[in-house]
Amino acid sequence: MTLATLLLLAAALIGIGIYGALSQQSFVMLMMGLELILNGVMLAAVAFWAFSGAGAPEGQLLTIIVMAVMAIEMAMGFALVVAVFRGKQADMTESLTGLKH
Amino acid sequence: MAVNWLHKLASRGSVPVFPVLGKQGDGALRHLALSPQIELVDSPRHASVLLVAGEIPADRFEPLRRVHDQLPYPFTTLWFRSEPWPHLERVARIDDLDDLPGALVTAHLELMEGCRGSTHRLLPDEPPNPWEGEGDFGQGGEGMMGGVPYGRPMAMNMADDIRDGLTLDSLTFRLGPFFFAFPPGMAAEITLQGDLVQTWQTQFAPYPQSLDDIFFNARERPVPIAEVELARARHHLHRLFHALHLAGLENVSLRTLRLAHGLSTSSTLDGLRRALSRSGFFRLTAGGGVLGPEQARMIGGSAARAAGMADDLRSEDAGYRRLGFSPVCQTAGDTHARWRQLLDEIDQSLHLARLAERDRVHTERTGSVETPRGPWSARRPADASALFDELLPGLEWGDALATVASLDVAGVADQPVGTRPSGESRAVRGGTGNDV
Amino acid sequence: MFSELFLPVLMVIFMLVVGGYAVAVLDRLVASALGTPQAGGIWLAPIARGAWLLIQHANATEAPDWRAWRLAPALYLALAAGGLAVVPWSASLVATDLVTSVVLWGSVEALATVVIFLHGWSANSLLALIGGYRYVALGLSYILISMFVLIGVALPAESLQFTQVVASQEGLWNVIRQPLGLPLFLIVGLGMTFWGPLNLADSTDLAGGTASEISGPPRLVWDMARAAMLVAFSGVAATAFLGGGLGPWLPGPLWMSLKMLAVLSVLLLLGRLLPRLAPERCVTLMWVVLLPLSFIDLVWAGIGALL
Amino acid sequence: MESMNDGIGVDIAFLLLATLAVVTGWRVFRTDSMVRASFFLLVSFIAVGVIMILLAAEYLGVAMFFMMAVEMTVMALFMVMFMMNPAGLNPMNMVHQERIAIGAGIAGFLILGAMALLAVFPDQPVPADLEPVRSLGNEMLGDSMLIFESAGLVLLTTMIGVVVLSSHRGRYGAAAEGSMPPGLEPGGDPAGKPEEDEAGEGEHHHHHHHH
Amino acid sequence: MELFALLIILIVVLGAGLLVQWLPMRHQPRPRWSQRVPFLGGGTPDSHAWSRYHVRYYSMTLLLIAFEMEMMFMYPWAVVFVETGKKAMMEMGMFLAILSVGIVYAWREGVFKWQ
Repeated sequence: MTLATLLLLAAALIGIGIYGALSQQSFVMLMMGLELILNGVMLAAVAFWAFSGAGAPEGQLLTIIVMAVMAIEMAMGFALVVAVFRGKQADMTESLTGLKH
Repeated sequence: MAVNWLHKLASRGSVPVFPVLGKQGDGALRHLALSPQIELVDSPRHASVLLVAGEIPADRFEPLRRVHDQLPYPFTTLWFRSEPWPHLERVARIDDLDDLPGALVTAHLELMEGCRGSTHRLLPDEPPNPWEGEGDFGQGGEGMMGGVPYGRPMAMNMADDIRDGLTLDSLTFRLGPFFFAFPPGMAAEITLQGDLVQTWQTQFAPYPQSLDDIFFNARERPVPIAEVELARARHHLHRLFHALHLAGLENVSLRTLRLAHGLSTSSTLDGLRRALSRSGFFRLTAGGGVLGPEQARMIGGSAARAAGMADDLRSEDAGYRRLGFSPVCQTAGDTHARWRQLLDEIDQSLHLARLAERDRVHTERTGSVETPRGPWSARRPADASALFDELLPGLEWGDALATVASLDVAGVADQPVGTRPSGESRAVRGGTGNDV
Repeated sequence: MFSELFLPVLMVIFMLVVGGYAVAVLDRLVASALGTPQAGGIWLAPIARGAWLLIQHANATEAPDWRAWRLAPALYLALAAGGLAVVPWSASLVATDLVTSVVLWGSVEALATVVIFLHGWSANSLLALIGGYRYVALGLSYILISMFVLIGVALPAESLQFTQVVASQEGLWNVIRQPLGLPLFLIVGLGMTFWGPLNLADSTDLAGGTASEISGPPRLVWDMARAAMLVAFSGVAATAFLGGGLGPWLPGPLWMSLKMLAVLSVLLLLGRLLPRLAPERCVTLMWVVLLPLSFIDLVWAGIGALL
Repeated sequence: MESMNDGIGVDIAFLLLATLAVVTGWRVFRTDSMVRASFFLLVSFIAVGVIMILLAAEYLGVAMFFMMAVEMTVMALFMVMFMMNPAGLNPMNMVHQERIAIGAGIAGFLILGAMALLAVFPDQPVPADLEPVRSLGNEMLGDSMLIFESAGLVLLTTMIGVVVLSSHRGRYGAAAEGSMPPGLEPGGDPAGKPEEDEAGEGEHHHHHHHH
Repeated sequence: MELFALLIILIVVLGAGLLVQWLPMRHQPRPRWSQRVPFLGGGTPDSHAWSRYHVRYYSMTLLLIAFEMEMMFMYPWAVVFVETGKKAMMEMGMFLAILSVGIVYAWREGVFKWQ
């Protein structure tokens, strides 16, 4: 377990996440992709903190902030899905464009 | 052998019984609830003996076959006061209530020790729809939602949601007639969206319930009021027993049953009432199910009085008037009000019974009598289960079932309780001291 | 190697088995004390029932999620084991003394919700499904209360480690120092094991809820896991509020067992005395009444720790 | 001896966990059941959380468990609510532009992987005597106070936003309803609302989002 | 080492839980279709139970996610609470105030009721 292997793992998770976020038609599945990307980011942040940050607390704080971003993204995302679904009875990403007008 | 002692050990435990109630089968249920070695279970998956108690009408044979087949291997059946189907081999029929617990224990014991084989299944081994090998992946379905994957269609969006306008899939199913939370024999077709009842159609009305013969006698000749009132209180207590079991208050429900069992004019309700209000039964459990005036009139009896109608045939009886009777009422008309009403009426009945016994008061009016189920003047109180169709939609599942339990909808049978359960009522009769 | 890896494993498994059995016996004792006669020997009854469940065949539904259905009871049991593993029996005797064991217990609670939901979901049967969904409403409500209450006990300990939490109660137990804590936490315990008034998952109005379709060995594991979770919870409650292994005369583990038994008895008694709450009321009660109470508990704990 | 054992043990554990994290992460997009997908993602998160604990970030790792357990439960609830065929009884494939997505995924992995392998990062491991949780706490109450405080406010905003967006009887519907005791109208009328309200709500949502 | 012990405990118990289910079930035949029908008291369902289930408490779950995030900050805060003293107390006041506002608002909007 070295910094390089950890970062490789993080890269793999981010790669899968990118695939998911781009390929999924459903908004909820797309969010799964985003979460997976953030999963990789958090791992990378902790890895840096552990191996090259000399234990600076900012490394941990960064992870927490990523987690907060994730929580907010999820909460707002689902609230939007509910709002859109109520109007259109659908959850495809395409329907979200309806909100932009 | 290892297996042998495992089986021996298993036969030492209490007997898990799934009761299927036929007409007048509820007496057996209450008898078994008080037998310590019998454990009545709510799902056939948790049982090793299927008890068919009471006569099952022919239109409920198909559901009975289904439930019969749902018990996991190994299981056996026992028929109580009901004729076993001829094609079942080695089935025992029991007629005496006192023998019933022993017979169940023996059945379980024999099953565990291997001297009795597991009962054979009745229905063919087929999925509800043929599916194997069909469809895009051999799963029986087509496209995204079509076909019958694994033998059943998928749930679809059938009706707009009635609460928050977020319309998702609705689930339609038929529940009963052997669902323990329903009055015996009742079945309904229900549509749920989430755990909210969307539509409710009663398919089978519950079996007509047999009242104590004192109510039949009271229509023909004056009878001791003490006896009438004790029978009434006992009827109400039996209903309370079911509701408390449903609410998860196992101990109090058995206590209620024991009270009903040994009911006499010296019984009091105070302990039970205290236990109930301390536990928060009236405040914490499910509410809802408010009866409108029209509905209350339709069902009559204590449910109507819980909705604020002071109708009671007893007020017209001179005997009762002498005892100072006036109907007690609640106003809210919901589930909790009905339970409070029921407790008040039990209290009142016990009080009346005490006074009547002391003064030897008899009823004076014949021809019309207030049964625990409602007024019986020209016609017997009729089945009111159609009420659920309008009352239950919009309620959460738990509230809906609590409402079902709180309403005594079954009509009154034309026969009094048949062969009297030997232990149950006779002991009580002896206790009152003024037998006819 | 042995003492560091195998001893903890043996210890936890021993606790699971003995504790699970103790819960089954204790529940029957409580029932008979409340006036429900129990057949046969109270001591033999749980074993006989276990034997019967081993003989009975496992049920299946038409198209269940097989893996999830079989995994859920085992996972619930494993979570209970995880909870038991962080409970300290004395200052030195603890299976795994994680630095963040208080947070780990919070995670066990959150994961229990996942597992119970999975159990209800995977049967693909209506009553089980409703049970699973109902439970999530409860599980997501009690978790905050539990966290606030446990943060309350972490304040004076200045640590997230249960051994430190015990050490901080040397002078005065938390049950006195933070009087609101234990009652609130007991409610959490009833919720986690869906026991008594908070039995929304396997309730009678759903014919057994998430367990309505299972029989035989899976049901045995599920029941065992539920009992084990009660034991784990009582261990945590005794540690956090009753001073764990602290006490005069007797050795730590014995004190701990006595305190756990006391917590268990209270839980089992509550389970039989209170009716089941309606799910909607339950959620409102948790958020609007109990959660603010846990805020007060935390403020109380904070002021107490600073004084 | 002890540390030796630990070293190999850590490597084996890391390898297993890394495989678990990647495989379950991949299965998320390859399973038909939405519930399974959410819980696969949860397993992936948990595996990463355990790796974090191996890296001495004890708090973050364990916190990952409870955060993600809750988030993924909610995820599963919403997935089942809004996806057709949520249990995947009929296998299906709901993807678009899959080639591009695969390409982007691989490209992302290669670029980031190359950076990981080629870039040189300073080698400054966590000091042995550091207490990660304490240092995090001190940071939050010290230098990063502002972040901490603003996070609180942002989360409050989120709460309000979430309620406004998702709740049916929103602020501009019948706000008073929320404060009324539970209980339905006589006759068992559900607490549903008339049509006009719904339309008004929908408009509000659009409006709100517009800003 | 603690972590390893914990992992081993979890794996062993998980394995035991699966084994207790698997061992007796090896030789059991798959139940017949008539047994596999979901129990509905003798009734039958129209469809599979798996469906787009209307979760009546969905707004509560979203609120919880935001809440949970705040908890994330509170654990490290608890560890340094005593040494930081008054400042930490104020911090807690702010946090609880935010949470209370959130709860009261959500309650007023009927979030905790079945939607």
